[in-house]
Amino acid sequence: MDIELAKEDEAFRAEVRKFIAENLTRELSDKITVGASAERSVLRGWQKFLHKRGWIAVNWPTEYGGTGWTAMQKFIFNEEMALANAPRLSPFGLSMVGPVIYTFGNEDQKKQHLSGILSGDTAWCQGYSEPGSGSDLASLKTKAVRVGDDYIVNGQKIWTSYAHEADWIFCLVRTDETVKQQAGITFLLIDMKTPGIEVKPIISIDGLHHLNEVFFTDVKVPVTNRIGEENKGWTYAKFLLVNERTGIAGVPESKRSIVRIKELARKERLGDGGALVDDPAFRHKLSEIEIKLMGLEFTNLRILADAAAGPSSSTLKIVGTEVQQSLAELAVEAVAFYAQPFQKEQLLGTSNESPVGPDYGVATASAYNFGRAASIYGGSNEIQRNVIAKAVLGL
Amino acid sequence: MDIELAKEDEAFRAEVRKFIAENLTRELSDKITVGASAERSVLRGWQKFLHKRGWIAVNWPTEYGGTGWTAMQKFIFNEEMALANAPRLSPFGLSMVGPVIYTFGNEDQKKQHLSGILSGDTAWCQGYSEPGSGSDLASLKTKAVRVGDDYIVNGQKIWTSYAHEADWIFCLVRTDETVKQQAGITFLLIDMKTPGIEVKPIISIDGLHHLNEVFFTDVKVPVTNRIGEENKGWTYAKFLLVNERTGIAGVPESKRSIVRIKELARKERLGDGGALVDDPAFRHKLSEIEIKLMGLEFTNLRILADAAAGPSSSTLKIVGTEVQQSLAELAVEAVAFYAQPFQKEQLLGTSNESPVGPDYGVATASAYNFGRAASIYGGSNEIQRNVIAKAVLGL
Amino acid sequence: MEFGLSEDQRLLQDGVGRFLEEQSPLEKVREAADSNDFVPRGLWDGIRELGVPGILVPEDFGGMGLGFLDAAIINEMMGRHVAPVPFVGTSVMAPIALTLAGSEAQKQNWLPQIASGDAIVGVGVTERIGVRENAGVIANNGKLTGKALFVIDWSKADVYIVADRDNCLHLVAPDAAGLSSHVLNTIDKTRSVGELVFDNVEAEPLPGANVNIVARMIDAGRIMLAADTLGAGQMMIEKAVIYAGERKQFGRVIGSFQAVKHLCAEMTAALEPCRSLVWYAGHAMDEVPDDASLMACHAKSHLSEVGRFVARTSTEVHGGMGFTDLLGLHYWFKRIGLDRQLLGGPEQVRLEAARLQGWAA
Amino acid sequence: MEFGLSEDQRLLQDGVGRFLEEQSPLEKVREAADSNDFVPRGLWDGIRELGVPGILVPEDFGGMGLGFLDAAIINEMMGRHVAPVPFVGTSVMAPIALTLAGSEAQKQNWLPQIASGDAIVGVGVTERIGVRENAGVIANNGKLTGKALFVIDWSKADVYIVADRDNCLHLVAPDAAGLSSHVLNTIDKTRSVGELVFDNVEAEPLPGANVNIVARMIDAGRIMLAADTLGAGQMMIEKAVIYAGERKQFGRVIGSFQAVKHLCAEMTAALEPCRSLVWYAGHAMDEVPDDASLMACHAKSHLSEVGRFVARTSTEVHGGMGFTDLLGLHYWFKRIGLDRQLLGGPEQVRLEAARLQGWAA
Repeated sequence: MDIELAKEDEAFRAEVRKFIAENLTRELSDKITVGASAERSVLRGWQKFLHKRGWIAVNWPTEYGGTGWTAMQKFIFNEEMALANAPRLSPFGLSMVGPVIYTFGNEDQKKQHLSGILSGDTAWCQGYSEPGSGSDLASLKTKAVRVGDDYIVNGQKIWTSYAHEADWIFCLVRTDETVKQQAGITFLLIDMKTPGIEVKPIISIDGLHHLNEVFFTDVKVPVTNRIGEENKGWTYAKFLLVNERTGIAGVPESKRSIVRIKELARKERLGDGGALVDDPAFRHKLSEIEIKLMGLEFTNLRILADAAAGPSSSTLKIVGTEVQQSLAELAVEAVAFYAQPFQKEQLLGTSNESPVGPDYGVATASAYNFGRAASIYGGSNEIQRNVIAKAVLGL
Repeated sequence: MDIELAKEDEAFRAEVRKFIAENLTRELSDKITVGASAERSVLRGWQKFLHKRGWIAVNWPTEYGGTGWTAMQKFIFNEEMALANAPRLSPFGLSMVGPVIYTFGNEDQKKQHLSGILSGDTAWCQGYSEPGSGSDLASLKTKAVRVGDDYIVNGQKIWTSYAHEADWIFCLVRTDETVKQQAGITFLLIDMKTPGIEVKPIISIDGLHHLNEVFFTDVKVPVTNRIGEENKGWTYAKFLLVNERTGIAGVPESKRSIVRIKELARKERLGDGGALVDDPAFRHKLSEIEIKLMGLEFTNLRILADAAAGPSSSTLKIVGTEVQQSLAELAVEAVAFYAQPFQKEQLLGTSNESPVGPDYGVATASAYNFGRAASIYGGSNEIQRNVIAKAVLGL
Repeated sequence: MEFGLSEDQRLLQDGVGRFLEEQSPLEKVREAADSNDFVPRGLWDGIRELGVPGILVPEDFGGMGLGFLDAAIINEMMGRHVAPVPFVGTSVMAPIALTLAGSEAQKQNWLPQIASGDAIVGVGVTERIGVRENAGVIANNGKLTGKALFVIDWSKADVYIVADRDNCLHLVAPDAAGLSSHVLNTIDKTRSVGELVFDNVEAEPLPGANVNIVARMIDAGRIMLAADTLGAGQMMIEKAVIYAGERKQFGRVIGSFQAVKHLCAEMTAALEPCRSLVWYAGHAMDEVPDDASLMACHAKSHLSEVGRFVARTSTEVHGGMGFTDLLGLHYWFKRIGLDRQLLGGPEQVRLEAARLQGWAA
Repeated sequence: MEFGLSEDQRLLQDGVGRFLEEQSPLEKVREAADSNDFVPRGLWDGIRELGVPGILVPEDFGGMGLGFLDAAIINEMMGRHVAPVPFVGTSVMAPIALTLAGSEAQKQNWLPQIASGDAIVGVGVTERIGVRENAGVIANNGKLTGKALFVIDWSKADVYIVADRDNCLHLVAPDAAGLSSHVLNTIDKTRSVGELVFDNVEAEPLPGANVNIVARMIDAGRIMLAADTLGAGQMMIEKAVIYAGERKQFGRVIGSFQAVKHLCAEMTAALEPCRSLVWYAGHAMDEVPDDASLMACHAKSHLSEVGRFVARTSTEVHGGMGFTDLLGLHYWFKRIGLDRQLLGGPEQVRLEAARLQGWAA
């Protein structure tokens, strides 16, 4: 083990910090600090900066416009970005469908899609879950029937984050109903402007519109938009899911939360006038979570060193989301009363009035509430326990 | 709701206290205070006192020598006994088989057994579990074949507490292998002196001998020792199990533990010299458990008022054993270092030397260790959750 | 001793429960929540007819003259149906203040109006629990200055009862000069909370007020919030069980998976013993005064924790649907969330309990 | 940066693990435990051959001169196999004391004997963590008086190293006049702990001793105990999985029930990230001195909690069998229990961590 950063890594860290100092506006990082969602257009602006610098596709191979960074550089970059409160870029193109396209797509598909994903000009969304197919994803029913050079798609997707702002959707569809579920699925790329697609909002527990239902009625999708082979979609889908779960552990984001909660606990006063951070019970809880997160972080570093020796992505997903949810809970405890006001405009960053209570309280309860979804999405933690029991323990 | 004790109940409480003051020797209650097991003979001595006073069979109807007490009197009696550190009498005769005998047994059986149970002259043990039949009790295989006026019993029981000191065992045996499991079980009373019975000790996690295996080889049991009908044993067995679970909640014993832990937390010093009871984190834990126990106690009172409206015995068992286990855990935390010495003689009360560390530390770790069994026995808490899901929630 | 509800109490609770089930289904709750209507006309009229607003008002003043246990079991039903109507401020805390501290004239004026449901009373005592930087109310020559936050039953209040720094209580008219009043939208859209800013505002003191009366109002409020969580939690369990029995994955209802079964069983085992705790706390308010404050703290903090566990677990069982506005489960989730924080979060309440037990300074 | 074990480290750990698996099966552990033999001849000879006792002894003194991470991964194997041999005192804490505080002559005398396994060293520093009523050691004119409790590797010690009240360290011969020495039987019968009572006992001071060196001994010991728990916990998970795959109830192996599957998965998810934490703590002892004390506290307290969870859960999965001496699972359960309390329970250690972070006085 050698946890000293190499000289060149130190230099790289300095370079990242410099970039952040020069490009990340206070306005943007402040929004992230209070936990408010930055507007879509602002996010895209930030993506442009990164894209210009060539720092957009951290994990992609250089031949497709990736950074070509070492594992350590990726780690440093993600950490610095999180600690500086840089906005988190939409994962659907960069982390999800992009790697599927350059790994399993053909040359035309790479040409057509990768540059738009990198530049942020094309926004993607994910058409996986269906009303009847959540945990049991492979039972999906949205049907694609081949007619000449097209598939005709009919069915419905649900929980589609930001479908209302997306240009394209990557979709799992059923192309064979006669075989084992997993063997009849195809992976399609569909232009959201295609006639027959209807997007209906789902308002979520935080009162905001992130999620959607997407309906497909006789939607014509050229066969050339198919990834890989017909009926082999489940292979590509699983490849993507494992990537998703590892990302969901969200170590850098949780580190940022810890910093934020500590700041907040220095400001918040207890009934007796002392600072919250001096309350042993609070400190104990914070410390336990911090240690757990430390274990998770070191574990990520261990995987960088030797992926084979690391634990399953399911373990990372469970522990990562547990940490996230405990931090959200602790933030609510810390802000106490002031976690309760629901200030939608402040939350959306569309108001200039100062919020009721401290500004760091604004998004706390919404983050807690919506954050309960972390143990559901990307495969619920119950499903992850099934995966560990089966794949890791052989039960 | 009226939680004032009636005048006659107050008088009854005074009467119980007087009895305890006059009969419960310091030697005996001290042993219970440190958590040491009192010797069997001492326990029987105590039972004699109670028996003489007519206070032995709290829950039995008067016609069989029971107290005929109101629910409130029973509650008062149990509470006073626990708080005074009175030994807990063996439940196998008084709480388990006794009620089965007077409810389902015939007149001869009542005559033969009830008085010995009451006087403590006959010690009983429970032959339910088998090596292959724990949670799945109904799969038991110990076989009884009818030959003339006898059953010939072959098989093995396990986890039989105090079989090595018992005069009789009540046993579930299989009398029909051709029907649904539950429909082929018979409930037998077996004299432990019958030839063919062998008892082998099981040393448990606390290093002591409470448990046994009991082997039956061609053991001849008169048909007259059968409770009720052949193949109807499961009905009597379930009747007994529900009684057992309710008792397992152990509210009076947990109240005594709380008193003990509070005393102990006033004596124990923290690193900085303050009393443990002043540590907010410790206090918080203790308080949470105390509130949970309070809820359980009130719930028991509610069941006294209206059994039909109360929660299931499974809920009581789960919550009761959770409380017991948290208290055992907290006691270990409180005694810290001094929970670790294993002092068998002090534990058995057979030594006159003073223990290493405070005397209240002696049984702490053993109690914690053996106490982990609480979530296993009487139907594991996992099985209780199944029962709640099915019987209460209809899942 | 009889630890249970009387026949009358059962009838009362069932009656209120049935009424709310019929008259306050999810669509009505949603309608009220979306329009910020915390005293929806039809629903409130029905509540009045049942006599609920006067549950604690002495019979001499037109109320039912019942006890805190009765109020708690009603509040349980309010939580169960996330009823968007005033209760804790108007029907529980205000009658305590008026009955114990009010002049005869004040009683004569307000108690009958409360009992009949003609008057909504907003109650501002939050600063007596924990003062925040710039909040708190000061009385000077009978005029109030300062800020009262998290005023309960704020919306459409006909009068406010506000505690000042010295534990005096004041009646304040909503249109008093110098008073500015703001809605405080919280995550829970079924109950009204607001903020009052006083700039030398004329107020009418309740002559008998003192620290014990304010404490009693807070104790009672806490028990009601605990009861609210009890009811809301019970409903969340039932909803989880129903959903688990309907939702299919892997070709079976998810309620047939042991993981889901056990989540439901754990919720049941956690919540069921809370019922007796809340009952006893309510009962103690009337009959065991020595226990009342401590039991109020215990009920509040324990129900906060158990409520949070149930809210989360039920949501987990509902999967993605639990997070949608569509299913509306979030109304219960958030109601439990606000119950937790109003009149002191569990951390604060535990500290008070430790003080009451002589464990903390 | 390379966060992982080197090839050499893997070979070392595998070697020790394989040796213990073969040479220290449950029957041997039981034999040693039943006879209170904490340095069983055959096993100790093998450990010596592997060079384990000298893991931290500098090469100049005949040791392997390796680091704390190496020691930790060995201790993990000791925990995994509940090995009844000295390690934490003799092979970790004593070499620190001698190397950092010993005179040249003391080093020359003791370090080679430790490295070869010829000397067992009992270490008594418990009173430096938390003083109990009548414990603690005072040095007066080079003579020791008082009591040292929970002396690690007490059995068959050839010498004791004891810290006094002023953080001086002393070598004490087991047969010194005025010394009385008692075994302290603990719940864990695989490790030796004892009590020393000093009545004006001749002792030989380590000249360079100071508070920092004592602290370093404690830090290292804590990391080792955390590693011990890691190994023991890992084994308890594996045993639970095996048992769940064999034990049948209701006509199926219990590992096919989701409730049991999930218990096993939860143990795995809880323990797996601990591995990196322990590694880093061991590494920090050598390479990141600023982090070392805090990481030792973190590793100790976190592994105590996770270890307890795993010990309980594995026992729960084993049902009644988990409580029997027959299956022997209790050796691991108790080993984790003693790890928790030696050198400071998690409550104590968390308090120290808070102080190190400037959070507590």
